[in-house]
Amino acid sequence: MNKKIECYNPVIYMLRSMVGLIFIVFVSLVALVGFSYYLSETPDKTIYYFFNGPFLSLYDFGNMINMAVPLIIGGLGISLAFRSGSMNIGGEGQLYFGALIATLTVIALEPLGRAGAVIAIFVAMMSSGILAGISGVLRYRWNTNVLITSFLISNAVVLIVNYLITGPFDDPLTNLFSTQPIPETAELSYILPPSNLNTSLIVAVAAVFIIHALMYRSRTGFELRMYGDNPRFAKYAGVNVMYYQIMPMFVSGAMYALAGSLSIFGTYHATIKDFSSGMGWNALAVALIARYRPFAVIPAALFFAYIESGARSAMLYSDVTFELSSIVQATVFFLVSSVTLQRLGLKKRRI
Amino acid sequence: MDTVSSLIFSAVTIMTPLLLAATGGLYTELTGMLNIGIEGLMLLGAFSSVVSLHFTHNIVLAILIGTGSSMLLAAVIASITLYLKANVFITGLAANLFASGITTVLSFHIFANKGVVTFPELPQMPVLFERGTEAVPVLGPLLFGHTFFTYLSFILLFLSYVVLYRTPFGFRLRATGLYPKSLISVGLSPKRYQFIAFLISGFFSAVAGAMLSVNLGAFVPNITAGKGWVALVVIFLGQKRPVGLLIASFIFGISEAFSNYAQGIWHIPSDFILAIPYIFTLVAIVFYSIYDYNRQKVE
Amino acid sequence: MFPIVQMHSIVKVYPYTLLKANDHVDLTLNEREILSLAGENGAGKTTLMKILYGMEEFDEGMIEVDGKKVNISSPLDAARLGIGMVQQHVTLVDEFTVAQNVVLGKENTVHHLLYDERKNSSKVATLIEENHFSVEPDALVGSLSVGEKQQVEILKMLYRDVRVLILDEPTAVLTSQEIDALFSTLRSLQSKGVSIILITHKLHEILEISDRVAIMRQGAMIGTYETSLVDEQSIGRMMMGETAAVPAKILTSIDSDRIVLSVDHVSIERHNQKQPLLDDIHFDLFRGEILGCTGISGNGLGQLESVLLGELPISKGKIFYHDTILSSEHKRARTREIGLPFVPSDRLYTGSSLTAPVSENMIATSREKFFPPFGIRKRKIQAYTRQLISRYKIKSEPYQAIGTLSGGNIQKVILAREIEKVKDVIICCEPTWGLDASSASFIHEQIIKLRNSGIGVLLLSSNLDEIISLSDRLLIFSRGAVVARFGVGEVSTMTKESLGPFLLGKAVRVKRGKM
Amino acid sequence: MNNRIYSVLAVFFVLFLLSPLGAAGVKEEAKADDSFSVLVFVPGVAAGSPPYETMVAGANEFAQDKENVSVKVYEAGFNQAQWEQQLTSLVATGEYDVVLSTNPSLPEICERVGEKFPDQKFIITDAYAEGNDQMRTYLYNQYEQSLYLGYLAGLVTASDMEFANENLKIGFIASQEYPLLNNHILPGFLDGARLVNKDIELDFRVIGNWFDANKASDLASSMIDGGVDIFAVIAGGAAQGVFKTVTQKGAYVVFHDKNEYSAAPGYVVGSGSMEQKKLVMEILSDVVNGTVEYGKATVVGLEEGYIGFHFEDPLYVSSLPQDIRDEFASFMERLRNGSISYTLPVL
Repeated sequence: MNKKIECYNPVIYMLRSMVGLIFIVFVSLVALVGFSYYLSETPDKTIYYFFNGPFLSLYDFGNMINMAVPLIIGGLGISLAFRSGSMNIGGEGQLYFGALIATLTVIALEPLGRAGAVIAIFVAMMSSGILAGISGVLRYRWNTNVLITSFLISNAVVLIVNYLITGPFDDPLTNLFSTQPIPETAELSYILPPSNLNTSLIVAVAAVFIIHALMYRSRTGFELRMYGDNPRFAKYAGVNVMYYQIMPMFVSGAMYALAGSLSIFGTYHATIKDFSSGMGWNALAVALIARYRPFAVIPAALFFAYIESGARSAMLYSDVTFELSSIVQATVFFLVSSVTLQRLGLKKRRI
Repeated sequence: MDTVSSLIFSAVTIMTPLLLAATGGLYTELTGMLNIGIEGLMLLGAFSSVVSLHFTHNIVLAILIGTGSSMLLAAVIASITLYLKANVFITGLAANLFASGITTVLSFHIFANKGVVTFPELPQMPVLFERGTEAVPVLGPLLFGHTFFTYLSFILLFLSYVVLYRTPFGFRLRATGLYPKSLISVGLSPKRYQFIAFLISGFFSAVAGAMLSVNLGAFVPNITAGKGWVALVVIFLGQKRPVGLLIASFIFGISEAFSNYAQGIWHIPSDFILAIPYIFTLVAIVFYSIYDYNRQKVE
Repeated sequence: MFPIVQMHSIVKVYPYTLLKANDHVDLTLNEREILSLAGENGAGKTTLMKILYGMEEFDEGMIEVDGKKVNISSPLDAARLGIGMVQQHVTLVDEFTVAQNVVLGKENTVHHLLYDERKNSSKVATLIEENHFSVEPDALVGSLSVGEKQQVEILKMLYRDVRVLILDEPTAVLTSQEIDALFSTLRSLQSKGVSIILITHKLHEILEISDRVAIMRQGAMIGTYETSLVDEQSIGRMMMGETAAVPAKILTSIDSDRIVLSVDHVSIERHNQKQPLLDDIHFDLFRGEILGCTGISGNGLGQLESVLLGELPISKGKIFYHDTILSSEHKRARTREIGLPFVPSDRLYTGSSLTAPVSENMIATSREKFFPPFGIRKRKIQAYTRQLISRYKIKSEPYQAIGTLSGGNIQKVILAREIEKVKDVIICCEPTWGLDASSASFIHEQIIKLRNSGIGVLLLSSNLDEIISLSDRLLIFSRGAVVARFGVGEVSTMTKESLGPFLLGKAVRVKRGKM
Repeated sequence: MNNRIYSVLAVFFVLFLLSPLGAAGVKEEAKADDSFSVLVFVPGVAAGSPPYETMVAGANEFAQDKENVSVKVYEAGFNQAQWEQQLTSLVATGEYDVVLSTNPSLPEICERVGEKFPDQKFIITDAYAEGNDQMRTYLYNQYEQSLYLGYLAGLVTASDMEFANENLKIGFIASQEYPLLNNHILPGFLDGARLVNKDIELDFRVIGNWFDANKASDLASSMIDGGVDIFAVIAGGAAQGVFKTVTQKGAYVVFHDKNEYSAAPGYVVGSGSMEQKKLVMEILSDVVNGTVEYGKATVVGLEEGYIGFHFEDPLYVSSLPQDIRDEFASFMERLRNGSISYTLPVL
């Protein structure tokens, strides 16, 4: 009868919970190195550029950070949604749709200048929020699976946006499939020229603080986490179920729209066909790696941007193709949602 | 051929890969697992079977390699999902991502070509029972004049019906999806049947993929073009029953054949046509959940 | 008498709660005997049997079958050794026929390939006939009654030629005729050479059917006795141990003007079923009393809790809190929205959030106090939690995840949280289920204290000792209806035995008028 | 048990941190003074796209026997939004004396990249942009090529060849719609066919992407059922599906830009040519000699010899009857010497 109550130490717990994550990152990188040796004739060069490429010039470095910006913003929205049990996986469509709406609105509101840009972002966030919110409403009303509905809606929306970009809203002055460019007054200013890094970075960092405050420093956040941990308990404690089935979907959709519109205002200056492909999924993976903690979203997004821009430099300077990074990302995906691996460092609770 | 016959004929051509992939997906669906990875499994099967056919010139070996590689990927999805307790949706997505990456990478590595790889030396798939096509009005184009794969898909569907509803294995497999504890209570492992179902799904998807590439005598990146997703829709629309799959995949076939035909008349934007399957499924799933919700409420 | 199964010094500790479900338990089952495994709820009977059946891992100990040490890590191993278990909840596929369910995993085939519908069906039919069961082999299981489903479960085991058959509370959901039929089946099985372990906590059943009885209490084995050498009183005493007498203030009368909660002719009807889940339930709760409700599981207590929790809509009637309507026809009760103090029976999944810290669990139902419009009062939460931890003698730190606490401490957190917001009423469901004696008596003291300070307590409990010693008035539920009402002064004269007929629905005692 | 996992992980982690250092010994080869380096920027993937394939081939052949010329081929993939950033990264290295690319949309991208790197020169074929001193563009006269391919298609559909039917219907299958296609290629094709018979109609359909060969096959099949007996195809990899269908159901194909008779022998009855390789090699020699007139844009066509037709292929001879070949040859001759006139539509 030597009952030993395990002492709970938050620091040790946190360190242990990192073990699984490190393992996942590590396995992915091993996969990368392995593939490089198999696929490349100059594997040393490939690996060198994969790891160091993003740091070789200010331009590549700035672009890497810039690549992380939409991932941070989208990842924050997903963290909030997943933390409350709303499995929004329609990010691709929500981001793309939001970007298009922002572009069209800002063009229409050109006379308003900067104010027009702010309104455009707001409108985009509302529209994508509603797009994602539909899944939440369906879940609340008829218990329809959010995972499936958000995905289906998103896929359909991507195709419809494609049509709008190549059809009615195509810019006749360009040979790219793209809308008209946004007015210059709406463009965000660059931070690290000649790279694309722009002031949207500030928005992303601010969003981290706001979402953190919302999730951990407010009653809404408290109830949201309660609902995510155990919906039965939350219901028992009198939490408004409708609100927490719909609101997180709305917020994550709106955050995706923010990510999309800032990419347009800062980087692309027009909605170009397929500009966002993969961003939605990557933001989701970022949130999974960060395990839904807003501050952890930043390093996770940087990690993802690093893999992607590393793969790009390896492609630029060596002989591999860009698909290498999709294999690495697939490996991360495969492992990142595994409960067993996530809890690798945590002991089974026994005497 | 008149318009109706030709529509029916091309509907059957379009439905064949869908039917094959959906039949495979039926196994996973009946064990209660949502197999999102069908698309990736098809793509990998399409690539590996046509490439191995090119190198070995041996159809048996090509089938083995093609189905084998898809089953390997299916085993990876299944083991990570079942034994490492990962979300089946995300592992399925990873499989899709992986398949599209690895086929391009390997095609570049083997043929120094990221795009279309053609194998002009591969023989055309022979067309069977061609004489009957125009002999009988509606049934003719439905039943005659198709390639080996179409008949294979019918045979495999029938076999699957037998396996699922007439063998002990099928009973256990369906019991897994209906009530896994019933297996546990008699000392069988539901996970084992889920794993096997994934392997079978990998096999069927590979055959469906092989049809796309071998028929064409070429591998084109992203050759599956969303057919794996449509196959999932077919499963839901067909109410998870073999006959339902047959009808649902034919509905998809005929609607796409019709939209191809209609494009020449009305110029419907192709993106809208591509979006139809997703909207269709969404509506189907919402209706199903309303039905389910009301049924549970009554009880 | 040859021992067929021996379990030596089995220890099982549940993760998270650290609850010792089995604490060095020994058990011997002889050939051709019916052994009753008796004990209160939460005594560890089911856990022990799940270990024997390979459904639960155990932490220490050893199992021998036929004198040889065996490793049973899954039901598959158990089946190979001839051990079968009929669980409390049916494990049947509703969409399959009886025969298909029975032969699942051990089917007869045509040429080792196809499922042989006719042969399977006829084999099962023979089996049904041999054992005098009433089900049809080709009926769909989904259409069967609970008792018939249980027959199918037993058939499933018989079909596998079990030598050892474990039944987990088989009589809980059966009618008396069904129980008689079951017992005669068990006797005939015994005569065919099957050894049977029967989990139960019903004393008369133990005496009626078993050769020996093994008694467990709070995870420990108290002892195994020849049934002929014990009587109901002695078994009951051993099952419960010596519980400290609760110093209850006996009420002599109730001020009937001070109604706080009123359940007004509430029914829940089921689609296509004659027997309603709740049948015209009608009672008032007054200030300063403990109103006990009890019944065998499956007889309406659980449904009443679900109704009060707002999980189930009611089909008829109304529920009032003072003059506020909480629920009316086809509505769910608004208890949770207005935040009535409520201790749910499912403390792990409804009453707490296992991964969240104690402090967050502590404030979960009184959030508004700690969250101003913007921000959070962290210090206040900490101070409040520490205060309650010390007042309710909870062994934990505020930041500790509540899932790492023992069951008793979790229950104390829930109780503390709910008591702190009591105004004039509290609903407690199974407040001491599965707890050790000291936690239980601490919780009993708290409930009495509440009552004495003029709070109305609605106590839903299937623990008869608890219900008899705490309640001022008592309602007994059977098949969804209230079959007996005992007023002030009457409850203390009752014993567990005298309540028996009411619980089984064999006796009815309903006073006229509102009580 | 746990300790062992930790130590294994720690070792791996250290290895991971060290792995870039291991590769750090790689050094770039020193650049010779008279060397000349060309970046061939492929906006898409080369395989399956005749203009891209021939551009790459031309550049490689040019560099083959010249030790001081190096060529780097970069395939940027189908995501247009990424092209600019990728091109910028490449240009930012400062390693390339000239960027060679092809595609109507490239001038606007190069213009923006050029703003950041004013010394960088760009040469773009298949595009038209005047007045930028960093850029030299050449536009193939695709209207003209479509005109004579359309004329040939008209001759075939009006003929009594085996698979030609009475309907005066010709088909066009494209992957996507884009300005050059809508303004030059399609009108040219129809205009050409109507020079044979002004009642000829065009059935035009879109696949929606560059890879879905099975859909292309279904479309072609549906068009054949609708009376089309000869196709033009601009569909990247998906063209494979059209070849498959015409061989199965019996119809003809005329192909733009590239010799594709062997893709479906006997069914492909005409292949236009785009002398991208020739043009690229000439441009590159101009570049090396320093005789490029930046800022200028030229339209090159049949007369200049940069588009043409593959008459010489035996499969062409065997798949068309003598009279059609004669008539087509005389048409080409008249077109070349200017006796057939047309107005080039605005792009």
